[in-house]
Amino acid sequence: MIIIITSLVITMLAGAIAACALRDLLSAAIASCLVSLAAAILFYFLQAPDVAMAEASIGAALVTAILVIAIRRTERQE
Amino acid sequence: MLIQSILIIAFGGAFLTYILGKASSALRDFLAVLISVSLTVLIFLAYGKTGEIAFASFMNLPLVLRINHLSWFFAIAIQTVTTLSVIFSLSYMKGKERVDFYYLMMLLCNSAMLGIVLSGDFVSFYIFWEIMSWSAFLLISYNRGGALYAGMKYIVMSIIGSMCMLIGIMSLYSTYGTLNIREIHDLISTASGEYLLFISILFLAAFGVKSALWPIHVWLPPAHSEAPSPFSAVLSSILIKMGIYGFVLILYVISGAALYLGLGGGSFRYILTLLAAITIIIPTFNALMQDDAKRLLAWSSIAQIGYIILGISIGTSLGLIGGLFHFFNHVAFKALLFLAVGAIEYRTGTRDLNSLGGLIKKMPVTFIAVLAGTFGLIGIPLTNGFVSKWLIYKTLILNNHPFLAFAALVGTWGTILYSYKLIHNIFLGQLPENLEHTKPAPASMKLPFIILSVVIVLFGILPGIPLKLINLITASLGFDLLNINIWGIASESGPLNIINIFAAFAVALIVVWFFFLISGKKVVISQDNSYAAGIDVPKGKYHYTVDFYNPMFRMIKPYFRDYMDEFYSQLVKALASLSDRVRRLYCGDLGVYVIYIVLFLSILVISKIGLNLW
Amino acid sequence: MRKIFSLIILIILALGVYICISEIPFGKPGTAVGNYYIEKGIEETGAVNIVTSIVLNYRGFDTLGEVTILFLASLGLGAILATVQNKTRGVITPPSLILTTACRFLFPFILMFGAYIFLHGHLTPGGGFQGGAIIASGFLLRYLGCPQKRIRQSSFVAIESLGGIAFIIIGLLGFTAGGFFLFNFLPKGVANTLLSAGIIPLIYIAIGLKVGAEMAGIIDTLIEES
Amino acid sequence: MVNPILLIIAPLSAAFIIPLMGYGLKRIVKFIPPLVMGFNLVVSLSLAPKVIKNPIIVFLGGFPPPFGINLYVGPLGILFSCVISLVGFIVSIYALNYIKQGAEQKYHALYLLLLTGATGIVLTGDIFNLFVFYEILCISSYALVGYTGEKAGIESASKYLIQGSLGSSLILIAIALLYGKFGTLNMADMASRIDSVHTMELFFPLVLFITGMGVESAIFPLNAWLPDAHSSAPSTISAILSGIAIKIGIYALCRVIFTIFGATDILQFLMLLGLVTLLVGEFSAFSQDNIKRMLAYSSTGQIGLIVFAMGVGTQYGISGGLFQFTTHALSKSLLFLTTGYMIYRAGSMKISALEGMGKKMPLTSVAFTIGAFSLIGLPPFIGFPSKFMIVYSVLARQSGLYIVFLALVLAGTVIEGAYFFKVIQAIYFKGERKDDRAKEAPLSALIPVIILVLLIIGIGIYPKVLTSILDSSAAELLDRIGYIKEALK
Repeated sequence: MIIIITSLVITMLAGAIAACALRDLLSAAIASCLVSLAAAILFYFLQAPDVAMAEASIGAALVTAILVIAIRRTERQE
Repeated sequence: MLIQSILIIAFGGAFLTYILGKASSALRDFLAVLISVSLTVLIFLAYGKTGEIAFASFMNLPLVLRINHLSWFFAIAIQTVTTLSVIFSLSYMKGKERVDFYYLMMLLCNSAMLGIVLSGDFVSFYIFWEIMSWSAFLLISYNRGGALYAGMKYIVMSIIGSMCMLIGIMSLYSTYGTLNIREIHDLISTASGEYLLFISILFLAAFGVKSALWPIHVWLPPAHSEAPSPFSAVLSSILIKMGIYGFVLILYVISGAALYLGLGGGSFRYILTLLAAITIIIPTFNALMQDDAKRLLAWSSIAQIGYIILGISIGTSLGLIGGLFHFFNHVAFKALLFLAVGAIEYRTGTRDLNSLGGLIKKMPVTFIAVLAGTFGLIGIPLTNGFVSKWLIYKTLILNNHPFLAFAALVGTWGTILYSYKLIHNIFLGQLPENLEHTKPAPASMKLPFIILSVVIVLFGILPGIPLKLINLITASLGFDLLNINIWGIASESGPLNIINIFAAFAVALIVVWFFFLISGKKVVISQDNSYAAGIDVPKGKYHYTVDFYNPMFRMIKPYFRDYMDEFYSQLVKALASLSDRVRRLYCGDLGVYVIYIVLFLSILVISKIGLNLW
Repeated sequence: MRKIFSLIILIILALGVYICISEIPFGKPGTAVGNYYIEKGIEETGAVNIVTSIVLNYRGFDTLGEVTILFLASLGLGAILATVQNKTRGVITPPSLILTTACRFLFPFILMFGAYIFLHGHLTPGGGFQGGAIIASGFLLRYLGCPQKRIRQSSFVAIESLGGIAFIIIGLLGFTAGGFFLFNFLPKGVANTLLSAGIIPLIYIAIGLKVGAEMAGIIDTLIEES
Repeated sequence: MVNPILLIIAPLSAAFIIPLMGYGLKRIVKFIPPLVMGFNLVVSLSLAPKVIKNPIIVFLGGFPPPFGINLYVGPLGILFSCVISLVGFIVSIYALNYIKQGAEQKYHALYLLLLTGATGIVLTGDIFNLFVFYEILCISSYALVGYTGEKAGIESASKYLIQGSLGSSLILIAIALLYGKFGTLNMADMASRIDSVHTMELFFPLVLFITGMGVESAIFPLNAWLPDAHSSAPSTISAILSGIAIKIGIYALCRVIFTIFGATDILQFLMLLGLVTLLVGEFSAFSQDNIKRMLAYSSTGQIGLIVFAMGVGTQYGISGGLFQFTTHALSKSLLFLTTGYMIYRAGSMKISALEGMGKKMPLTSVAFTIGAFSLIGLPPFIGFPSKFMIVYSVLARQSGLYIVFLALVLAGTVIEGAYFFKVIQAIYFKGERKDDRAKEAPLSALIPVIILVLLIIGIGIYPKVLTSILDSSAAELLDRIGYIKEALK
């Protein structure tokens, strides 16, 4: 259990750092999607299925989609 | 009831005038005069009354109006000058822009000043004080151009002063729980010396700014010279005297003479008299250097304020009488001079002393008025200025202040010089060509001249009339009653008998006249004779009023720069650059803004963890 | 320079936060209210899913606020984008047939799944927000798969508004019936059945539709503008 | 008795209804905000006398406080709600003709939601509920700042959004920490569990709260969003943002500091913070040539003054701070509203463009002057009694340090006076003496301006209308025990 949680947290951190560091905005958006996805899984393991569902559908899917659309309107590089 | 009606008429009348002005200008002029005159009458009726009425309450503090000899004395001076200025304005302001606004602010300022002297507690005092400040600001800025800068200077200094006063007032309130002047007077004897000094310094700053005490006088010269002339008269003769009223209030009404003299071990009085002496000397010589008639008069006002404060701050009965009487006289002759210069400006379109001259034949009544005014200003016997200056000198000598007396004397020499410059450059000498067709002042301007000239001479010959009242005032402030008769003061501490002087003067006059008679027939000497050795000179080119006193300027100029003004401008410049630098904190870069937030958070965190501040 | 500076500040802050947080005992949550909810929740609200009972009953007012925030987001986005006038549409490469067909095929199922989630919010994990989000992702899929097909913006707006109004009306009905805004005035029913928990399913329907419409509306506005 | 919940529900439901009216009823949409805010004003005023005697506690959903959400309608809340609905009402009348461009309906809906958020914050008794309404307030203001669609507006809106969300996230973390500690979200319940001892567990959330709410309430150095946002928003929104939104941040801050934490030991720090904010705001305003930016910076200064007064921490000081809040809400919205049409007529936000407005728009100019005088604190306008109270409360502490603070505050006032008088001179005494025909603002703009002027003068002359509610509001903030008792009754 602790291994799963730790690895998820590390994934989240890595995603977050990547989202900040990447200069390609599309990749950064995907990286932030990774954070949400890991968070959703984490929530599930922490016995919060309601939050996990919300996080998965909103954080991982919709927000990423909105970001991607926004990037398409502007420039892809930072 | 009378006091309330005075204030109601004053304030209501101001606004009514404004509203009426939108409909008809003749009606507005009529109403403005009517209100001023009726206020004068009402105030006259209130003579000798004493009383106190609570008329409203503000933040659980009763607002009190009170009338006594002191406030009556100031009120009548205020109202007379305003009335005369309003009458003067009738022709002066004709055809100018925003005349409704002008009258509104003039009357509002007047009402506020009446409110100041009639208020019996410090809240209403402060309220009226501020109304006076901003209405005067709007009028000073009225002439546009340089007036804007003058107005700015005035209002900023005046706000600084009133903030000091606010602290002082609130401190009194928090200490004594009341702001009624009478009650504070009863309570203040228990105060510690330091506290009293603290309060006094705050009030000194507040009233010093308004009365243009050196070194916080710098607003006055531009403000007086840039304001519309009738309002310059009001400014110089009464608005700045509100500071004098404040001084009397705080030094004698609140503290009382005994406390005042002991303030800071007597050093407070010492510093105040010293400041007053400086206020006499420096501005006098600054006045000498001015080429703008109104600016000259403005500097002279500061110097005269110095005399008044000197008289008041000595702390003896005679000094106080002298100071208050000089206040009254200064009201008369300074109003007269400003109005006269206003009339000249009205007729000739300029007040530059270098381009005027020879107007004696064109504007004789104005000349007589200016003559009376300058005589009063110098203190020539048989004018009221003589009496008050006499009293002040007498006080200084009696109380062993040789240096102060010397300062006052030097001030008087300077006064003679600049008064002569004023009268010569305007009325004597050569008439410039472009002024050939100057018309005399209109009747509505002459009326104030005549009234004020009469006042100057009348009270110069019969000083007992005002002195009696002033004596009552000083008596109500806890001094001994002096023995006053219609010709002067009969007491041994400062005998003054105008009859003697009158007699001496009359004898001298007869002697001079006699010699004048026997000295042969009148020779008319043309200007060319004395100036160009009889050769015809092209007119207008040799105007010898230009650079009057030039050799003397060269001598005193390096010493009589307005150092304080330069100091303040440097200060303002420094503040402006500081403010620009502060503004640059908001650089528009989002990254920096986020750093600010993070920085703030980390400072808060560190203050606990590292420094353990809270 | 600035980067170094901000790095230093961040390190200091991190250190400070670490010290602060290290003194806070984690993992021992105070459960003053939580225990009450667990004990009395089902009894008082009739919802088996405690989370739902908290979200919609105990703290229903918060939910109203949150719904409003979503509403605001879409409204604000619409307001800002409505005035920006640059409709330079990029060339859209038509998606492949397989994708289009799959999208069409999947779309109703996704909608149904979303509806299921918000209808069963009081019984199983999930609820209006989650259901709405899933519905919106269905719309997203549809927009990506069949970009030619559009739904009128105004219908989204209407559903949003109606959902919000429905929420408020239910609240006000509770006010008239029980004296409290958002009072659970309907019979609680038998726990673990679909028709239980009083107003909770009704509100969830409103929220589900509203959230779905809002999210889909946001995506629609963005795609419309791009 | 009217239920106070209506104060929140009425604008909220109106905001929900407005988008539905897009079809056919477009014309009447703009009349909804004045109507609703008028209703709110009447309700708040009618509640005020009752609330001063006894606060009204409203349970939502019928659950008693620690378990459900409650509204705590005390004097403080009702004071704020009165001011919010008053200013909201006045500004919405102004907006009838002023708002013409852009998505008009959406503007009105957003406007109502902003006021809903503000009212919700001041009435709620639950910290998380407060956060929710706080978000409503913030997000609607982000949207409204950028709603004109101009580039500057959108840029400043996004800056505001980023800084604001940073602040909100800090608040959320703080709430989470507190919830983790106490297991309750009710403010009264939380307050009753907080010991007077400050351990790190309480300190850290408090710091987060101060920082987070400081962003919205524009405390230096967290106020960098303010000048941009205020100057690029439409004038009605600037008026609301400056008059209400940032003050709500102060309310939230005070509620947290005074009621929840009872943290009297940071009051001196609060004073210092207010002082710095004041000086920085006034200094920045001093060197501005853009009138709206100048007003925005002056808002910062005024916020500093309010925070300073709150930091005095005595009953009288807090009353003074609340009075200053009222003053600033009225005066600053008056200033923004009057400059709104001046800028519209002049076509530029430069102060030099306003020259000669005294002739062209006499009434508006007079109103501007009155607003400025009131902010400086000149009698007989509303700014005077509030400044009076603040100065008195500081001096009543009888401490040398406080007198130095006070002197600095008043120095700030002098600077404020300097730049306001400069603008007044520009309006009246600068520019060509052309006899332009008076082109006054339309009636729908003049009516709100005149109402505000009357209020400013009326309360300035007779401040007693406010003192009772101010005093009981200050008492509510200071009396934690009473608050806890009333809320958990």
